[in-house]
Amino acid sequence: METVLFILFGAIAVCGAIMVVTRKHPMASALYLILTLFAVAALFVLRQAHFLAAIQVIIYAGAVVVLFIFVIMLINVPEDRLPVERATTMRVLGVLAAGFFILESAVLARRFWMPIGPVAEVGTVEAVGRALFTDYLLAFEITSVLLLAAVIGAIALAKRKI
Amino acid sequence: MTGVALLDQHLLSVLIALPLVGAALLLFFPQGANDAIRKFTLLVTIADFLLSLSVVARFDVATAGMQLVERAPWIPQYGISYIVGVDGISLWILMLTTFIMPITIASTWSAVTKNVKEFMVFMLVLETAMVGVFLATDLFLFYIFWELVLIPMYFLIGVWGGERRIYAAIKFFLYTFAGSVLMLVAIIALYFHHYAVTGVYTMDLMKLYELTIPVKLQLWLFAAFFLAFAFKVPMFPFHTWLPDAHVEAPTAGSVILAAVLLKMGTYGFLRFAMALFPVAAADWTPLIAVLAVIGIIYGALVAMVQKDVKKLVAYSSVSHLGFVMLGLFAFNLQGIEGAILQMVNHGISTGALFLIVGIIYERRHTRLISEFGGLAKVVPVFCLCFMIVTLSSIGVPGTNGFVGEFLILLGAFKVQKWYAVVAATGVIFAAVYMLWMFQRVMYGKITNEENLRLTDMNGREVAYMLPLLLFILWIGVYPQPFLRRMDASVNAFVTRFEAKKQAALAGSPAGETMLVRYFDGKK
Amino acid sequence: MIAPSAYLLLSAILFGIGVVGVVARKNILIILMSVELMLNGVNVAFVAAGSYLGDAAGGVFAFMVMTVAAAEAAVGLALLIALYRLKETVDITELKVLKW
Amino acid sequence: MVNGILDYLWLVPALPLLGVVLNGAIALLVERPFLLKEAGLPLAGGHGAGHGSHDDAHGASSHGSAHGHHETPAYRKLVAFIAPGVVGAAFVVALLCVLSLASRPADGRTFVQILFPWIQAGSLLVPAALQLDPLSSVMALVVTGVGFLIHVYSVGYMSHERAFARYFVFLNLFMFAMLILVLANNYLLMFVGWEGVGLCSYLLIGFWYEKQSASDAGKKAFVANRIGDFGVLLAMFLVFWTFGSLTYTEVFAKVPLLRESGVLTTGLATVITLLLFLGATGKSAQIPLYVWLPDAMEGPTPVSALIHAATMVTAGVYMVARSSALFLLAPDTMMVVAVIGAVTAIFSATIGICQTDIKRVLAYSTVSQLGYMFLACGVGAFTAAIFHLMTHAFFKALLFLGSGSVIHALSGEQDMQKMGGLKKYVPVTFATMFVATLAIAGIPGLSGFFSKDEILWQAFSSSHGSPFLWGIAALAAGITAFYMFRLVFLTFFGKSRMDPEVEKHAHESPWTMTVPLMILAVLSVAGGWIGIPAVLGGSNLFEHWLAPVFHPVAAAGAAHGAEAAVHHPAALEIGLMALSVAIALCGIGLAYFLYRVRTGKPAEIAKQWPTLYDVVYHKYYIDEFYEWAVIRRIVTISIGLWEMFDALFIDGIVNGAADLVRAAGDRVRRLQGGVVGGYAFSLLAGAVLLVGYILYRSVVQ
Repeated sequence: METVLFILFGAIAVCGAIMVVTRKHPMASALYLILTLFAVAALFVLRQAHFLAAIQVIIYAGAVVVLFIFVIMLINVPEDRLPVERATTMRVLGVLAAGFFILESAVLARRFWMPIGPVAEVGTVEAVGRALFTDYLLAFEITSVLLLAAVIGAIALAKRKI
Repeated sequence: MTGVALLDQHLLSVLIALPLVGAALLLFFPQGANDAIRKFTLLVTIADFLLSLSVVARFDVATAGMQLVERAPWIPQYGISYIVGVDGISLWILMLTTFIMPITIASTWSAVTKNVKEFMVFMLVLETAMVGVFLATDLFLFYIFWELVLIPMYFLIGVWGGERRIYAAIKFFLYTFAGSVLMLVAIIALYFHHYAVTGVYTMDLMKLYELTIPVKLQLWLFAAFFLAFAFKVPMFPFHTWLPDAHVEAPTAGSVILAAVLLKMGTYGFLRFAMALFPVAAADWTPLIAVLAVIGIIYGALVAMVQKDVKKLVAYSSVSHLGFVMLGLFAFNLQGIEGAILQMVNHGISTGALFLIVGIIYERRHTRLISEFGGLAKVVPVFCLCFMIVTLSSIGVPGTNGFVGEFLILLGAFKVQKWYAVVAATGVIFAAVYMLWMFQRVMYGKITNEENLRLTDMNGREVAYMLPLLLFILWIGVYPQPFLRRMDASVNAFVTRFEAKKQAALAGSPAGETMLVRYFDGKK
Repeated sequence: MIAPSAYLLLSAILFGIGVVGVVARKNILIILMSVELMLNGVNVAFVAAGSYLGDAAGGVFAFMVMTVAAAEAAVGLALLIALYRLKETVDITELKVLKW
Repeated sequence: MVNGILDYLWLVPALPLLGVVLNGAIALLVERPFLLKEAGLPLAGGHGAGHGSHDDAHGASSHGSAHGHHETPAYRKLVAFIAPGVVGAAFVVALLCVLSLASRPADGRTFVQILFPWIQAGSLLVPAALQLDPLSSVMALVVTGVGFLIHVYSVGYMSHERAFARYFVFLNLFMFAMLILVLANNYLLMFVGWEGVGLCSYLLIGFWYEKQSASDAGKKAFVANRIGDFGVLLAMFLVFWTFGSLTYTEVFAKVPLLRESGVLTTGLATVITLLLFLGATGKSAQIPLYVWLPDAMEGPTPVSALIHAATMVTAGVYMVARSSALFLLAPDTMMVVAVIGAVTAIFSATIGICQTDIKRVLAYSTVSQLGYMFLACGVGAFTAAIFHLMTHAFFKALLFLGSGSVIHALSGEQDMQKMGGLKKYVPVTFATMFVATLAIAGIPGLSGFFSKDEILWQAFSSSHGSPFLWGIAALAAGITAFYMFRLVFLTFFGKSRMDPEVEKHAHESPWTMTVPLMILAVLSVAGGWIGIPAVLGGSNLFEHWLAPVFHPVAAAGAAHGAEAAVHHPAALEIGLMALSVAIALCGIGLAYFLYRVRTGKPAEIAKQWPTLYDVVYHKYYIDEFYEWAVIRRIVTISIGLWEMFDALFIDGIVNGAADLVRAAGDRVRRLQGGVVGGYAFSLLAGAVLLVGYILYRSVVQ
């Protein structure tokens, strides 16, 4: 059962990702991105990381992608002014390199040995919360500063008059 | 501390610091007060010269080692200290430096009119650096002064220079800097070697002298020092920065460059490269002597066909410095004393030549030989000065140039006959190019209308030229006071050189220095 | 039971596709989305590894990555807006003021 | 005060030096502003530009010309008094010193006066010290004596010269240097004088520096001398490292010792002496370095007389004679010296035949006579060489001064083709010059006869000599007689070929010029009488005087040579003497025939052998050859070195290194093209490589 679900959601995630990078209009990309994010959230659930899956859906799909869509609609680039993609040497090389990278990673991934044991509950609210507020408290606090900086930065950048 | 005690105990430090203090005070002068700035600078340099006279007075002729030594810890955890001292090797070069400075300043009176304040500040900083180079006996301190010299000189050429001043300044800087960086590496290597052997970190030259360095290490370290100093001297084939720098530099810059900066190279050889690494020095002698001889002949030949007076003098410097190098690498008393004397001589006569060129350049704004001719008629005093300086540069007996060249060739002849023979032909070429230039500039009819309106040297120019002429004749006629003060130090140098060489050779496997073994085996 | 390497492989594929998007696309918006893809790929690896090894750090790091991704998206998009106002384009190859 | 007057020996060179200082002060402080004002040029300090008369004839050379008559300024009188005065005083002191020396026993006639230590470095100790011995006393007397006369003569000759004081500064400086040369007690101090006289020669040849040819000639003289000096310098190094000293007495004293110990091999002696002789060829204008002397005639005539006839050019002979102890150890060198001397004698004599410039004839004659002296040295007859040096100083100085007087009379004309019949205009000059011509031609009874014959005889009889050398020398003597009489006939006899304008002004010279001529004429006649050889019933005082200098060495080095000379019968000596006189008379006769009887003949001969005449007239094209083979070559090479090696090669490497760095930077900067995609790509490539590396490592493990 798990295997089937994994293959299903994995395939959805990969297909969605491929669609994200291949769509001409960013709006289409954004929608496919939501699909991928949902699929990944499902995979999280598969690994018993319910909390992360929830966050994935709420923050990613709910906030980030919505932000993307906002921006896409805000600047509203006309269809004919969208960049024309051409296959330059660097692009082709880049795709090849990425393919190679996947290949390498795949080989490497197969060589990793991990104990296949019972699923530990690491992605639950309790586990994440415990870890966050004990061992990783400092990192957590710094993250908050990062977010603050991002907020201020975003406002400062996007404001009309600085 | 009262002033007298300060002078009594820290004479050398005062010598080093005085120009720097002067430069600092100069900053408080208003921008336009050129005359006051000039006078003040002149005053400072003269004061420094007078102070340096008391070094001669307090110098003990019989002592071979460092005198008037001052030492103070500077960065003690790394064994770096402030140590200055003077001995028979550095005494006259120090005197040359302090002596030439007021003369140079006096020569800029009407030559430098833009940014006078900055110019004078650079000159004073330069003096501090130069005096420091010749007095420092701590390698780190020495290196700092060594590099400090570059900066004011770079600006002197780059700001107050001729048309291609930027090119010349950068060439000068990179050339010399390339060498000195290698030297820094070698200094650090030496420093760690000393630690490895004795367990003490020190940059004190006197302590490093006591080290017996393995032959292989000597060869590498000497190579690094060699490059640094050979660039500075400059030895053939590292000389091409010199003509450019000389031609583009303002008169004062050329004078300092020729009189003092080049001496830093030869002095460095004597004080550091040869003294620290005797086996390597002896090993490299054939190469260096050949380069020196090539430099002598090559410089003379190329000087002969120059069209620009300054360039001619610059190439003649290559030739003269070749003599100095040949004398140093004779490793005997005559050769080294001759070389030291010749360093001073070259400073005086080539410095004077550049001043002469400067005087005429100031009036005509050209240095092309073809622009002149027949000047003897309109500027007789100038002609007389030029003549004496020319003769000194040629090395006519009775002038300083002869004594130096004679001793050098005599010393070199003993150890390397054929080099001395070939080098002696340089004496002939010197006569050719100097006299030919003199003839084209001073003799003949006046063909250029502009030259008819030339004015002869004025009082100030005569005043700064006279001391130079005086020394040209003095050293030529009675060099004893100069030679006698070198005797003890040079003697000690030669003995220590031989002893250290043998010690190092004894303590290292055979075959590491092919050349020395080869030549010693032949004897 | 699914082998951990399957998750890692999936993570690599997602990451790789994201890289292709970053490298091969001209549209800045799509590039930014591709970056999100890459981050997701990494998250997959984190979560999988964390759960297989029984270490909560995997979850924490995935959480951190999400935070960073959110911040990045915010700042990146703000930049994009500022840029678009200035240049009237979302073509990344047109942004070559730095090219010398 | 055991030495008496000898303690004042230092005065001999010091007095001319005093003259230099005094005249120099006058030249600098009085004459310079005076001349500048006269030329309308601005003084120092810049009183604005002057617009004076700068017509060229005015400044170039005013000797003997009808130059505008300025009032004689007072300073000139002072100079005219000081300059000859100090030299005269030096002569008196020298004479007293020599007399005092003569009163000593023959083997004690060496007096050394150490003034101060000059150069001291390790084992090298060179004092500034003077040495008076028979040899240097002869030289000192000749130099100061003839020098004094020429100074007096100069006062008259240069009376129209504007730079009067400057001239005498140089002349006095020359006397100082020359006296240092002859009085020095070591090689190095001698070298000071040696180069010093060269310098003064340079200054005086180029005295009229506005004339291109004059300054060229000065430079040529200096450089040619320098080439010789190069030899002397190297010889000094060898002497010092062999003998450990440069002082004459010490060096010569060590000769036997080092000879025995094998340090001083014949080869070493040969090298040392050849190098010394190279110096001598430079200074004394011998083949191959003789070319400067004829050109040196560009200088004022008294200078030619003093420097380029009587004193400086004989310094080479003096030096060889001084080093006789070394020369006698090197038979090869002796042969070289003799052959060079003989060849130079005849070679330059032939050139003298065709010259038309009166001073150039005398110049080649000087070269030729110097050749004689070296021939004498080469055959070991150093006494004869010095003897000839002395008599030659008298008559050649006289000839030059006489020619100067002629030139003076003719307002600067030097071409003999524009003279003729001058006998009646300048009787004193003619008479004295005629005496000198007889002397140089070797007419019996006059000084030249004795000295020249001594040389001829030694060339024939000495162990180093040969009949062949004698033959060359005798032939040269004949040619000498020929061209000297040619000179006299062309100048003083026959019809006048003068420019009428010049003829109008032709006049005998003032007394300051004629009195020295007369004194020198007396010396030319009588100067040889102190060296009349035994075979003619004389006592040869001169040889006895110099014996302490030369005889010890002759005894040590070539004892058999001296003896061999004795074995020749007196009849042979007299016979050869007669033969040489006959040859000289033939020369005179030929000259009389060609230039008095058949005056058209010389031109005919020249036409008959145009090539030969051309070659001889152009001095065998030696100057041109040197110019082509040496000077051009060196200049071409130098330009090549500068432009190819310095500018292209070395600077090419230097600038090439700089360009390389710049080009590399140009390439590398493309990596940072500023295109974000590019950065992303390099990031990716890095990741690929990194992961690949990890993979590789894990595979390997």
